[in-house]
Amino acid sequence: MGLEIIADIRKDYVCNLVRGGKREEGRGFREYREISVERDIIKRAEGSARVKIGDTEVLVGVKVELGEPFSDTPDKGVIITNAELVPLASPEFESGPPNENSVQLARVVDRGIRESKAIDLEKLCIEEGEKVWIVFIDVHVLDNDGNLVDAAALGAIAALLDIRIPNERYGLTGENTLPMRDTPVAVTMAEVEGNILVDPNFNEENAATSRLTVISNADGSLSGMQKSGSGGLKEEEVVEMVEIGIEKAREIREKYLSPL
Amino acid sequence: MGLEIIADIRKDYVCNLVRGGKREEGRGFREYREISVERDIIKRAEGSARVKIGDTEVLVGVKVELGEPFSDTPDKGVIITNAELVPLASPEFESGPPNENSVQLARVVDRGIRESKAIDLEKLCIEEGEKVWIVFIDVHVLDNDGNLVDAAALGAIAALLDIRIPNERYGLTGENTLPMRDTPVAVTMAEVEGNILVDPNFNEENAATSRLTVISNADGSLSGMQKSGSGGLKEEEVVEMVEIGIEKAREIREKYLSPL
Amino acid sequence: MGLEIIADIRKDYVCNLVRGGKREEGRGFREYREISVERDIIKRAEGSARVKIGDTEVLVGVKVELGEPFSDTPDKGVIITNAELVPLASPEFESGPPNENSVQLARVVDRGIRESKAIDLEKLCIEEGEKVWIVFIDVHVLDNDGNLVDAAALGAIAALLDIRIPNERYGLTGENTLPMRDTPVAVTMAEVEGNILVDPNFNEENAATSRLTVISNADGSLSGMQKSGSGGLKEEEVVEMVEIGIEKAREIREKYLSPL
Amino acid sequence: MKEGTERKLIIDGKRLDGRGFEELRPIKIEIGVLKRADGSCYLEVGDNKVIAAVYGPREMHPRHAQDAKMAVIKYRYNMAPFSVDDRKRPGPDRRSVEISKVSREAFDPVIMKEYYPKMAIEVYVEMLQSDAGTRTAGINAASVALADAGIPMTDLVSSIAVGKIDGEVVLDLTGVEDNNGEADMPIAMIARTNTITALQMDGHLTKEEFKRGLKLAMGACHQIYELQRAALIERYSKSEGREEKKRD
Amino acid sequence: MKEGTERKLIIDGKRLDGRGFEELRPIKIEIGVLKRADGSCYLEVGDNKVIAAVYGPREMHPRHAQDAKMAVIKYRYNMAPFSVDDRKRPGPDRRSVEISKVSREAFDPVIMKEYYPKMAIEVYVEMLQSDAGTRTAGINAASVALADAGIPMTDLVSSIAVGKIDGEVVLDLTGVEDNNGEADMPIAMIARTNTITALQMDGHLTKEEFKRGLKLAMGACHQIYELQRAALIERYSKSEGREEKKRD
Amino acid sequence: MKEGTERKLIIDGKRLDGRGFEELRPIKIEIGVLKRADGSCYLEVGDNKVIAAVYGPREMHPRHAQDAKMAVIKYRYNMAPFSVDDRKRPGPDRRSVEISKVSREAFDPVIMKEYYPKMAIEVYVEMLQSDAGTRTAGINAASVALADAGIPMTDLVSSIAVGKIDGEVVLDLTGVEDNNGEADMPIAMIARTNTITALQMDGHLTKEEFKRGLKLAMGACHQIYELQRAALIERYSKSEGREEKKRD
Repeated sequence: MGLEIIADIRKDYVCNLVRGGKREEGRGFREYREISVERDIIKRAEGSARVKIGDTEVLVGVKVELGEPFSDTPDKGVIITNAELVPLASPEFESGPPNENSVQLARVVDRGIRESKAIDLEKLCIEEGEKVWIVFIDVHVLDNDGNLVDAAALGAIAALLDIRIPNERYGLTGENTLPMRDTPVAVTMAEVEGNILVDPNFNEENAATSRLTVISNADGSLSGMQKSGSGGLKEEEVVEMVEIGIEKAREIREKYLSPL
Repeated sequence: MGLEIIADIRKDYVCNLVRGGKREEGRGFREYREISVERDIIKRAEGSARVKIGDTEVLVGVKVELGEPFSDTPDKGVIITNAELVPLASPEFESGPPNENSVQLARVVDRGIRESKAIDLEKLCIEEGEKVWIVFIDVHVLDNDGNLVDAAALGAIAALLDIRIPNERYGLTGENTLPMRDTPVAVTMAEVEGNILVDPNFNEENAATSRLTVISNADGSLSGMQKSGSGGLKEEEVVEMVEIGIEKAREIREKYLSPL
Repeated sequence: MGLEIIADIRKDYVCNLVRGGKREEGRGFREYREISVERDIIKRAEGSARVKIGDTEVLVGVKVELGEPFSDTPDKGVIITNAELVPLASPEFESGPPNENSVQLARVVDRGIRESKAIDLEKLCIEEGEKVWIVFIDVHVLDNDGNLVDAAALGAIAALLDIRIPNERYGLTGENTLPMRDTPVAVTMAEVEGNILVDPNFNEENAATSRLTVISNADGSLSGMQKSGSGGLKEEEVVEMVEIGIEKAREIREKYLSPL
Repeated sequence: MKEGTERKLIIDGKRLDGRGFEELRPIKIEIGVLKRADGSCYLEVGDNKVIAAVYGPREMHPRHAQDAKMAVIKYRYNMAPFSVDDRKRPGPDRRSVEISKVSREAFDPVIMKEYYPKMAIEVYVEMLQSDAGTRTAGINAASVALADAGIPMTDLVSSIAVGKIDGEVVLDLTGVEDNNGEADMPIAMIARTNTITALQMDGHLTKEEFKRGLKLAMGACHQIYELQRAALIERYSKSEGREEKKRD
Repeated sequence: MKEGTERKLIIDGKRLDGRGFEELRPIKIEIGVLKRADGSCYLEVGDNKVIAAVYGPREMHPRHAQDAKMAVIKYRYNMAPFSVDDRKRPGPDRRSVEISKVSREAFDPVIMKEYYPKMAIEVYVEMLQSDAGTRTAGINAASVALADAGIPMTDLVSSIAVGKIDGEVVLDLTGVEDNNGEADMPIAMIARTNTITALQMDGHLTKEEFKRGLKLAMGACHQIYELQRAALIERYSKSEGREEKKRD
Repeated sequence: MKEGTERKLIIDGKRLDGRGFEELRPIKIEIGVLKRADGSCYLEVGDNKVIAAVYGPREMHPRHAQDAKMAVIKYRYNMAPFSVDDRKRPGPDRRSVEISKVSREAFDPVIMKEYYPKMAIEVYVEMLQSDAGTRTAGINAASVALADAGIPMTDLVSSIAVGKIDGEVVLDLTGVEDNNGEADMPIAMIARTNTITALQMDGHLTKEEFKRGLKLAMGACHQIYELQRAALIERYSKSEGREEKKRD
């Protein structure tokens, strides 16, 4: 009960700020918190990245293992994306099997990678119908101060940039690198008091009526979108969010995903 | 609590009616509610049937897929029967894994099909020990107004009557039809106030002390029985129920499973 | 609530006894309750033993089946140890998947067998990387009056002593016996009121601040140890417990595991 | 979205099922089809067959999940095992968990949850036969079932998907189009106020294609809204006598 | 029931284990074999070895499953992994779920549940070694364990199966008979009143065979009832001193 | 412990990573690394990277697991899927269940649980990169995170493993040493009072080796204790200003 009262107070605080044209941390409505991306930090993984957006922190590890293809795509590798909202990261998270929030997080991150065709899945086929590389993208949330989607999606593509195919471990030869073909970037916006806020933090997420994630590719096209939250959006708001999303993605891509 | 009071009132109402020689809907003690059987209504299924018994409605779909035989029957196909008591169908049903009621429903339906040898499992073997057809019988309950067993069992055998073996989908040749060898029919009776009621509806099920399902074959022999409920039955009652069950099954078979 | 009061009273009773140099049943601090070991009592199992220590009773069955080796040990058989704390055995046990107590019990029993190298796993390999014998050690607790670990570990090694490799069932030829190479014995001690009690019964377990299980081999070396419980132990206590554990194991081995 | 677009999905300006680019599949709506549910709706869109049932408002279980200020909406999207080509294992998978969440949120703005603190309003949607567009079909059916159950709502929710096939933005993809097309974008909308309550997209769309698709979908939601209304009006006028009887 | 009846199960009018058609396997009953349980019974029938324990009446968990008017009976039939030829994975499967339900209902008419509102009476049955007829062996053991736990019952429940092998209706199938036979029909009964409280059948029986089998099984339940009673009487007379001690 | 010791783990009196027998791997400790947690610690030992967070004291869920006399400690040791060579399936396995139990018990003697009846004190430990000795690294990190969260404790807990490689008792095994060595014995200890609060062993040790190893491990716990203290002191002095701010 006490917790709910505090949540209401925080919500009011955020809404008041926004009505006055302000945000916590003195940010502008279209401004991200400070972003940092560290790559290749987990030895045991074939690719990894730690992304911080403000106090939000996400670790993404990519493991590549040999396995069987799906029967309807015998000549393609497999991507499996998983997100763990471990209770370490937030007082709201609980132990247990994935719930709808972690499922949605994993599926939205997966959608960006998959639909942008960032990974050339055909290059992951070793023997049609028998042996392909399976790329496990594991999102491990460490600190949840809001906007996990953007952090996780950025971590995923950053981790994939350095991916090493572990041919040696399986006694195979071949290319160990896997050049990415695109760099999808997710940009999430929240609607608070009729305003569009880029990169909502935890308090802003709770004050928002709805959120929209826009995933766009290097050429400015869209590869994924997801609305969440209990409010509605007008056509012109959605269109504006898409424009902002594409523009912000371009900035992030240039700054943090340069090597491509 | 309120719900329990209503349940008690309904129970009393049913018992009073029965003591006066009557049933809801003006039915006789040995009379089924109106039955309807629609076959082949789901395109994606290899066989399907929608059965209504009064307001009770069950949809049974049969899928046939290639798989491995059990190690102790390498030359036989496999039947897997599953029942979902989805919460759509009844305020009493809950989401979640199968509970004892859905397990019992599936197993009783399965027993009739299996023990009557209605399906010639040897004809479902493609390569001994390696490849056989697996027949998935999925009972999907849509509206539970009592006597799910009879509706599900009738739906299962009706769906199997038109079963198509999907040879083409797997690049195989061979017969696409699978003639049924028998048509087991389940007839359930409830004991209410010392009387035997055929085809109990939901209120009668709740008023009954016990129920007996009798599954019989085209030749009048028995292939399965199951008592349920918390009451006891006398020998002569059981014998009478078996006689009624066989007779009622004959009527249903003639009327609704004619093509055999 | 009532149960907790009784638990507290029992705890006080045990502590009082111990402070006076006594134990329930008039035992000495270093004394086991009466032990009985019956071997080869389950026909369906390839090895089995019923062990009673006082009122504690455990049944261990060993099944041997053909399967695949682990990929990192392609030339070795597999041991899988499982413990079921079925609700039949204790008012504290509940139905459901293994909890931390049954997991710990299984893993400590497993550790003794595995680390003592009692089973020559290489003799369980039939075809490298393809086919090996899998040894399932199933601990079924029947009556929990404390010190399940020692009973389960003794049951496991006793059951393994007579193990029959079921070559015939799989159409194979070869040795049907599997001589054990060692006989690890677990000895558990509890600290109650600063005293070390060997073989704590249920009440003593609840009164103890901590327990230590010491598993030792025929040559007096150690193959496993596990402390449990919420108290701490001093170096000299641990060392004393290890000395006692090795000595007691020697006695048990001689008396109950003679055929080796 | 698959990569291969070798299969021609548009021939002579028409789609494989003969539809124009901006044409809906035929829709059939039946109301009150289930006895035990408080409200229900059977709906067909092309080859999709879906049934929705509503229970509640009734006591929320488990209790610790109750909301003291408003009703909790539960929404369960489920596929029957036989509704798809390869049998689906019973029970929720990740896809259905996500769809259930997105669908529930599509109704959040219209259901008057504050009328029923501590209660649950439960929506169950079963896909009996599927051919792409199941989540939108489910939302359309659920919307009518909620009305049939008498749940207070500010308005109905209507839903449809647009997609891209052979480079063209088209309405309401079939399974073949979805599997061989380039993009899919389902939306849900309160037609009366043009408020978008659900929006997902996957595949490849330029910004201009997105804008065109959004307009197309919003227009189609208006058509669907009229069908939903018409079905409810027909049902309401037919069942007057029945309602009278119930009131006794 | 398997189809192949090539294996001869009856030779010279005798079954493979030498029994006549209407003969039970040897039964052994031990009472009070467990310390922690409130009541317990170890029972052998032929090669079946089963142990049953009873706990309660005690507080029912979880609370929302309590019944304000009477005790709830829990019944858990479980097979030890090593009790069968192919190791059984631990935990309940569909078969054991069904058997647990049918067995629980077999006791519903005799346990005086109304004495203990909101409480649970828990019956746990573990199959240690199995050779067909495990559910009936379990019911027989549970019946005695309930009596040993002092649970008020109107009477004991006794249970046995009949089956058909090589075309003959016979009593109490072994595993070999069950696997190669044509029908199996387990029943449970209150012997004193000839009331049937459990009945299942699978396989193939004509109506006449069914009637004959039912009579045969009911007769055998009377035999088992006498064995259960005798074991309880023996136990009771032996343990008088012990009971006295407990009362202090 | 593997059988094959063909791989030489000691060459010229030094271990493969150049360490002496009684030498710890380098340890790095960072405190207060997470915003949302009440206390947190990031710790590296050699190639192990672990992060621990503490929440509470806060309300214990589910309620029936509350203890009316004291706080309940929850401890969850978890490996990230990418922390090991072969991807680990997410979620608890038997190994992590056992480690969580042993680790929780290591803190039982120091946490003043009686201050917070009915509450939970929750410790979450995530292994991000592993190279043997993860449970002891986790305990060391958890100990500091508990202090950072302000949980009242009588003292810190420090933890390390000893093992046997190539017949020698050595401190703090690496993954290569663990996989090819002969024994592993992790302990946890309250350094100030030399009280052992966790102890496990597996492999092969003579009684003398055990005694030597125990002494070695206890000595190393003192070193770790000093590192833990030093990190807390540094953090405390640095963050004074921050603490002041919080108090406003």
